[in-house]
Amino acid sequence: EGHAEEVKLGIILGYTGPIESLAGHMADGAEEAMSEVTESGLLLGGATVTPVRADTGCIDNALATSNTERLIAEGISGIVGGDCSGVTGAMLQNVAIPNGMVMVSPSATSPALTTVEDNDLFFRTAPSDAREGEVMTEVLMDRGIESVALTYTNNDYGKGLADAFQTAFEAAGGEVTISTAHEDGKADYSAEVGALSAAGGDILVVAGYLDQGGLGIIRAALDTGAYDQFVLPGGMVGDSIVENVGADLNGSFGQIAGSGGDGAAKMTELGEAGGYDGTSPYTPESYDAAALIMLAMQAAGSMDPADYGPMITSVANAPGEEIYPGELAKALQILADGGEIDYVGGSAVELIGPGESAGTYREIEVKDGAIETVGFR
Amino acid sequence: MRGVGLYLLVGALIVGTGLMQGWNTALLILNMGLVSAIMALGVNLQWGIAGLFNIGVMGFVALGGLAAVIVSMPPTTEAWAAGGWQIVGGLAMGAATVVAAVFVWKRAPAQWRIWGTVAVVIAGFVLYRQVMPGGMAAVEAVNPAGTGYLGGLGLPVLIAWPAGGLLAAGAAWIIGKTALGLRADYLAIATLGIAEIIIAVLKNEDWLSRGVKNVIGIPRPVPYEVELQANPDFVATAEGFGLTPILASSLWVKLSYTMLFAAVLIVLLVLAQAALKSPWGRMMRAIRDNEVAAEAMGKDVKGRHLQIFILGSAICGLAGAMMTTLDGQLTPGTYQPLRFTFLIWVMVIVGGSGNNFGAVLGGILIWWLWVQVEPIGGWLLSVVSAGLPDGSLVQERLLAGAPHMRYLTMGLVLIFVLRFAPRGLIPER
Amino acid sequence: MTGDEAEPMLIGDMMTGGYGKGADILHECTIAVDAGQIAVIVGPNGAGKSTAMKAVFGMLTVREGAVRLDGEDITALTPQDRVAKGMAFVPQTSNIFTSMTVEENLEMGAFLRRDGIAQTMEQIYELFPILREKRRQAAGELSGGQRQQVAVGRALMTEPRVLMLDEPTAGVSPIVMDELFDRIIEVARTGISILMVEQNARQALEIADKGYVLVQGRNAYTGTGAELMADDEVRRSFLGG
Amino acid sequence: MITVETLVKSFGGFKAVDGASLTIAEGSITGLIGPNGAGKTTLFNVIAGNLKPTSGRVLMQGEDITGLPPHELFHKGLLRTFQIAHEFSSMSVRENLMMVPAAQTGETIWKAWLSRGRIREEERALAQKADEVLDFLTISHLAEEKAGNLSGGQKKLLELGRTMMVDARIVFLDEVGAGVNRTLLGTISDAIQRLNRERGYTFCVIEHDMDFIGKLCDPVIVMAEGHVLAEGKASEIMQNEDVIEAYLGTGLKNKVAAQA
Amino acid sequence: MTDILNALVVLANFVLIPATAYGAQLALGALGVTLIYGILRFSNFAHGDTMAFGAMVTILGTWGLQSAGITGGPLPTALIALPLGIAATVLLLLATDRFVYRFHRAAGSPPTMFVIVSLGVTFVMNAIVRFIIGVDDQRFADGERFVIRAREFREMTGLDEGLAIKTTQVLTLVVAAICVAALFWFLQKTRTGKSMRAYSDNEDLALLSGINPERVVRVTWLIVAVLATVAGVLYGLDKSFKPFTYFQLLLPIFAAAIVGGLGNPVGAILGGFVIAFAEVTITYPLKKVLGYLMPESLEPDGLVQLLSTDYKFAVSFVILIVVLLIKPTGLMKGQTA
Ligand SMILES: Nc1ncnc2c1ncn2[C@@H]1O[C@H](COP(=O)(O)OP(=O)(O)OP(=O)(O)O)[C@@H](O)[C@H]1O
Ligand SMILES: Nc1ncnc2c1ncn2[C@@H]1O[C@H](COP(=O)(O)OP(=O)(O)OP(=O)(O)O)[C@@H](O)[C@H]1O
Ligand SMILES: [Mg+2]
Ligand SMILES: [Mg+2]
Repeated sequence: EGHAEEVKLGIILGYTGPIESLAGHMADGAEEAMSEVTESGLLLGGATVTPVRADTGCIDNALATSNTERLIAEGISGIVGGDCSGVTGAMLQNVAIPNGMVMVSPSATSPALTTVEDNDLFFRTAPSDAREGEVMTEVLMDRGIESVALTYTNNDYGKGLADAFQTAFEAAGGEVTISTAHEDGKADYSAEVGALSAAGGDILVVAGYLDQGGLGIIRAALDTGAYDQFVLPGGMVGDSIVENVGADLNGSFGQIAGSGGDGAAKMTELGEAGGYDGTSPYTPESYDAAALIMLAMQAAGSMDPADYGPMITSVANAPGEEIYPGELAKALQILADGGEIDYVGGSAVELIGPGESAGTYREIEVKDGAIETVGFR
Repeated sequence: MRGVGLYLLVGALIVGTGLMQGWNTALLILNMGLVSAIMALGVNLQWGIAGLFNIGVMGFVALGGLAAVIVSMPPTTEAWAAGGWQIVGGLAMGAATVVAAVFVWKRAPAQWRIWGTVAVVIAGFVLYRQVMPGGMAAVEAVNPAGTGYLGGLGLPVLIAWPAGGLLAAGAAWIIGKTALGLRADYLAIATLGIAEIIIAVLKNEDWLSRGVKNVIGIPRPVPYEVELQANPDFVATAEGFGLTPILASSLWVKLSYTMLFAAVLIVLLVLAQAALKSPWGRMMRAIRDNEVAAEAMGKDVKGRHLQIFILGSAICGLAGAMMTTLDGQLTPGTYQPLRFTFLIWVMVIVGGSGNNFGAVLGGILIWWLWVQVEPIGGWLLSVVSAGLPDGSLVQERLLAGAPHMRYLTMGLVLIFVLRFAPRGLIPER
Repeated sequence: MTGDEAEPMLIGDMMTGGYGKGADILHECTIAVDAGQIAVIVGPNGAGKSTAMKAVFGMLTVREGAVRLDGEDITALTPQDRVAKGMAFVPQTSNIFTSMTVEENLEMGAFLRRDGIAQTMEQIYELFPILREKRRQAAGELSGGQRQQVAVGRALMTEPRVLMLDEPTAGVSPIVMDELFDRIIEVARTGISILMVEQNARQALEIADKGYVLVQGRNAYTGTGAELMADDEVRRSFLGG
Repeated sequence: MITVETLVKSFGGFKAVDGASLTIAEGSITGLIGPNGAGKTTLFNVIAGNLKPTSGRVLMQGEDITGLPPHELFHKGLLRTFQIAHEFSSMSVRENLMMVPAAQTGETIWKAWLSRGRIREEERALAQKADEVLDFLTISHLAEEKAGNLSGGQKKLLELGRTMMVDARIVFLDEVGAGVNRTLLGTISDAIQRLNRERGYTFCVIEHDMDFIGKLCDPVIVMAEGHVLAEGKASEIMQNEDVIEAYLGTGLKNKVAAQA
Repeated sequence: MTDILNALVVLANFVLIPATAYGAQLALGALGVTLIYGILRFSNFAHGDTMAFGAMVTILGTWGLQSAGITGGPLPTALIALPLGIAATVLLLLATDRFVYRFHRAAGSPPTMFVIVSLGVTFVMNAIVRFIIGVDDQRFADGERFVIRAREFREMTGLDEGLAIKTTQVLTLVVAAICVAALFWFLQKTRTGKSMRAYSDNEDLALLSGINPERVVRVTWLIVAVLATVAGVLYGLDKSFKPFTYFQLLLPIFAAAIVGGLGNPVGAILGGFVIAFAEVTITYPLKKVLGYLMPESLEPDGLVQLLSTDYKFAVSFVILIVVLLIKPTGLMKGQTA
């Protein structure tokens, strides 16, 4: 009793730099999970969980590693982060692994990270690109669409998803008329939209972020009348896009990681109550990342990364009772009582192979200015 | 004197960091500080000594990083078989086109010159487009999630450091030949643009550098921590010092880097000082002061500019290779001008442009600030906002803004240093 | 204003000072000119002639001594205020706006004037006909002597009460130089005081009412132009034999 | 020594030099005079490689040197000074002189690293030479001063001093006298004569001071409106009606006298 | 015949109109940069963030107006809030000048010093904007969004291809034209304008002509504030407001100003259009256009694209360098030295 009064968790994300507008919401999501656990008073016999934020700049490997090293010196017991794949790799190789620290990234999707010798220390709650590419192909094929134009945000997530999708789609007999990158945060996307339009295609697949270049592309495409329907992968699905684009988005569809339960809806509610955007990309994943760490600690009965690291997969996967956002207290209790849980969370977490998420997907469609779930895959 | 004092101050900052935040953090900051100092030295050579306003530092640093991949990663044999030689052929064709075009431009009779050159370029471009894309696609198709690029030469990564310098020097030669005639501000924006083009190539030419998919796991010149932790001898020695294996191993790895980097920095510094104090340095200063007069006094201004542009860029390339080695990965998406060009400039100017010791000091000091401002700023903000009612909008804004303190502080430091020591902390002479 | 010895219109009285925090360059140096008169300063290179002119115009701090215009102490005024008080100055170097046309240069000379400037400009074009030809050309593209004419023209445009010229004839051809001296005499006749530095010392002293020889920031000889011309020592050491 | 063949240099539509042809004989001190804007400086700039001619050729001892860059001409022994002084303002006066000689060992970067001893010796010799020149120009007390802080005339002297640091074959002086004290100008003129006689320098001198030209130069070339108006001995030129009308004027003396 | 019309409409819709609008946006930004360079003689890196600041204040004002029930009818409400944004930006710039730049002016610092100082100012403004409004995307456009929509155009003309023109595009173009004309007239013809040029040419001599340097500097910052705020707001209306993109805008803006010739307002406009058209045309695939123009048998299979959009801004820099090599002072003669 009382042997663990305080558990510090690092939330190391790019609060400045290219995805600064996402990082704040992500951190809020992770902190939500932590305060939920603290309030429950159930973790390791009543420990409080204290979040410690540090910046990666998203693009600054050296800054990210220094900050991670600093937090480790401050005595954190786990890391939610990093965000961009580049810095995540650097943090992992140069700090986390040498120090034996557990790191759960909510957003780094680079397949290259799969192959790192991570000693059971690195996990991701972001779904794998390969799986999403297949799901997206199914969605399109079921709707009878066989020719698409494709644009992706020029980073490992966008590129990875685009590659995976193109392979799957073409294998299924579809045609990708053009696959072209867009840079986030640029001033103007007329050239990209011009090219996408000229190449033709029944619909435009936008593998980007809903408040970055992806939004810019959709706006410009609608404005010029180049496309009026879009396929929206996970990074593009969220309330803000419907708000920002308006009625013109009606009829667009896509998919986002999420299971039969209403994890994502719960996240939205939590976000509304907590004053942040629960639908912002990777916010549910961040909540889940934090939750997994704490649940694993509970399952291992220890806050030592060496002890709880190996438990992460078991709390994330079946068998056990399904756990959704807002139910962490329940989960902690079950674990304390020696039961088993299957954490689902806001992003339908399912860890496969080398610690990656392979969840189910929720197919969505925009109807009357709102995102509606039309099925699961 | 002031210089010695400032160096002591920087030393104290690093030691203080070690005492407060752990020696791992301190060494990490010092290592990157040393790399930054080398970059600052390169920029200082170009700006402080020759007056060349190069804000394309990022591009040369990135080329250094590319060198680390090309030299040290294992070659992807399937990719070579699939389309590697076709790419080599395509590149050769491109190079041949350029050479032929230049030849026609220089040698052809006047009436044929323009059209001949245009024809050669178009023909070359068409041929190139016939050969290159096929090879690229074939290479990129080889296990795109894992490799999808040609790989490197599989040589020891230390070789990549001079190679990075050479690669950057080569690029600098081409750039210098075309752009060095431009006036200060114009040269600046041209180099800025060229750096962006280099990054665009790294991001989009997957066959070369895996593009935005990143290359990770670049070999190290020093042992891996986990290896050390598994080595009984090492563990025993560490325990002899009263250190846990984890701490000892990570400290030892960082110290090894520190020694390597410090050695490079010292060699460069000695060479740079010797050059600066020689008649060569005097000539460069004369050129900086008045190009027309220097030219009339028999100095080959263009040639000298090219020389120092190449030297400075090579140093940046060297530092870039070192940095990529330290990171263990090449991530083209991380190269942003704010971080890799402007921050280096801040180092040079704050340290004292024209003075090599100033540039080195600026490099380490500003890097320390860059990392430490956030915790300091967060602490300051929490003190300030503690007095505010909980959950108030202002408090929320302030706390959310903590990471931006870094920009604020960098800005203020820059403004104040330039206000009270306009020629930098250790001014030229 | 007291005393029987009437105070000159413009006087830099016992000025001591230098550039920034550097050593003093002027040492108790006195320069004065009366209404409608011409005063000429001569001396070896680096004697402090230009420095004295700048001191009188308020372009460097005078640590001791004073500058008075019509008996009023103007030591503390900015150069701008001195322009407003009717002083004009042609510096020795960088004395034109190189990127502006000749005509705009002249207009800038008349910046503080609110009356019509067309007539003055016409006079200047008559004085320096080449400028009329080149009036739409950027002044930076002119030859050395032409620039000098623009510089003097710009100062004349102010219609000043005191005109200060630092080597106005450097680099101008003999024929223009003659014209220039002519015009300076004429200007002086209209009641304007002229204070100038000259290396063409013999010609300058011929038309000078008063001459100053400066050596190392001090007044070495002072007298009427004719007196200085007659002094053998002065001739040999400063006027070139 | 130097032959200029029907040289034209135009700026936009304006021909600053308009078909000028002239020869500067080896060993002479040739004067070049003419009204403001006659194209003298432009002619210098073309010969010295600072401007590319629109048409025409420049020969140096029969070799075509048209359009060669200034630094190459320097190595052929062709030096010039600037009408508007071009000092190295943040360097000391002595350094301004020491940087001039070509082929200094220490100017090659790797030699600067390797041959330290040899460089030290060369430097000592250079510094001594620079100090001699400064002495001659009466500004040795300013050796350590930054050149930017010199007075207008002193900068002109420094310009001249630079040409004395090396063994030039031909030196173009663009109004060295403007702004220089007349007494000192006399000394300079002696020096030019000495360099000409003892070391065989050829000079081409632009100057508006007729005493200076008259005493020093033979022959004198008069330019006007971009071409050569007259050429001959100084005494002849000063009697030439065309030259008097275009350039010399009838003199101030008479006017002053008339007005008095 | 309809094929030709269709081809023309496609080109207009995807090349002409977007490039013109983008060009006008760049031009407005470049105008500010070029003015600072022309008068105060340095490249102001803080201009992007100045634009962000002006836009931010205007947005706050717009929200205020909207919640008070005031709107601009068919035009964006932000136009009514513009004066507020301008006023705040004027104050910010004057304060910056007073506390930062003035010292360096008095000390006679070289231009590069100013460039670096402006970098410091950039960092600070960056932080101020983020502290106040945060890092998120903000939308504040209201009023009529389109002059004509693609769908409407298709219905109207019966063509296969649509043509869309946005209100903000027209607005930007008109404002850019007015700004450059006004600025040109001001600098070339008015006394104050000429005194500003004189000041930039030779500060000491301007002093000797009785020009008040501090006044020149104040007027310059004033105009810059107007230009920056207008540019920032129009850009935000057309796209959206996000602080990060405003810093990113700096690069094409500088490219535009330099291609046009730094210091020359007409050049800034020209440069903006050159850069925008280059980016859009060179990367535009001609497949669709040729599809209309060519007989069926000759229709191209590929995209007929000169360069992939990946390298679109490489295009602007290649153009920049080529222009500078041929005309070292930019298309319109920029300032020398
Ligand atoms: N860059 C330029 N652009 C346009 N015109 C020019 C340029 N440089 C010189 N000129 C014109 O060419 C003519 C000749 O100028 P140059 O400087 O050669 O005269 P100069 O004979 O040296 O006169 P001075 O004795 O006054 O120095 C002048 O009329 C001048 O206005
Ligand atoms: N800006 C400056 N800073 C420091 N010292 C200066 C500066 N300008 C001139 N001096 C020094 O002041 C002294 C006097 O210079 P000044 O320009 O007054 O001479 P001058 O009499 O006008 O000479 P000249 O006939 O050559 O023009 C010189 O020794 C010079 O080195
Ligand atoms: Mg003087
Ligand atoms: Mg001349």
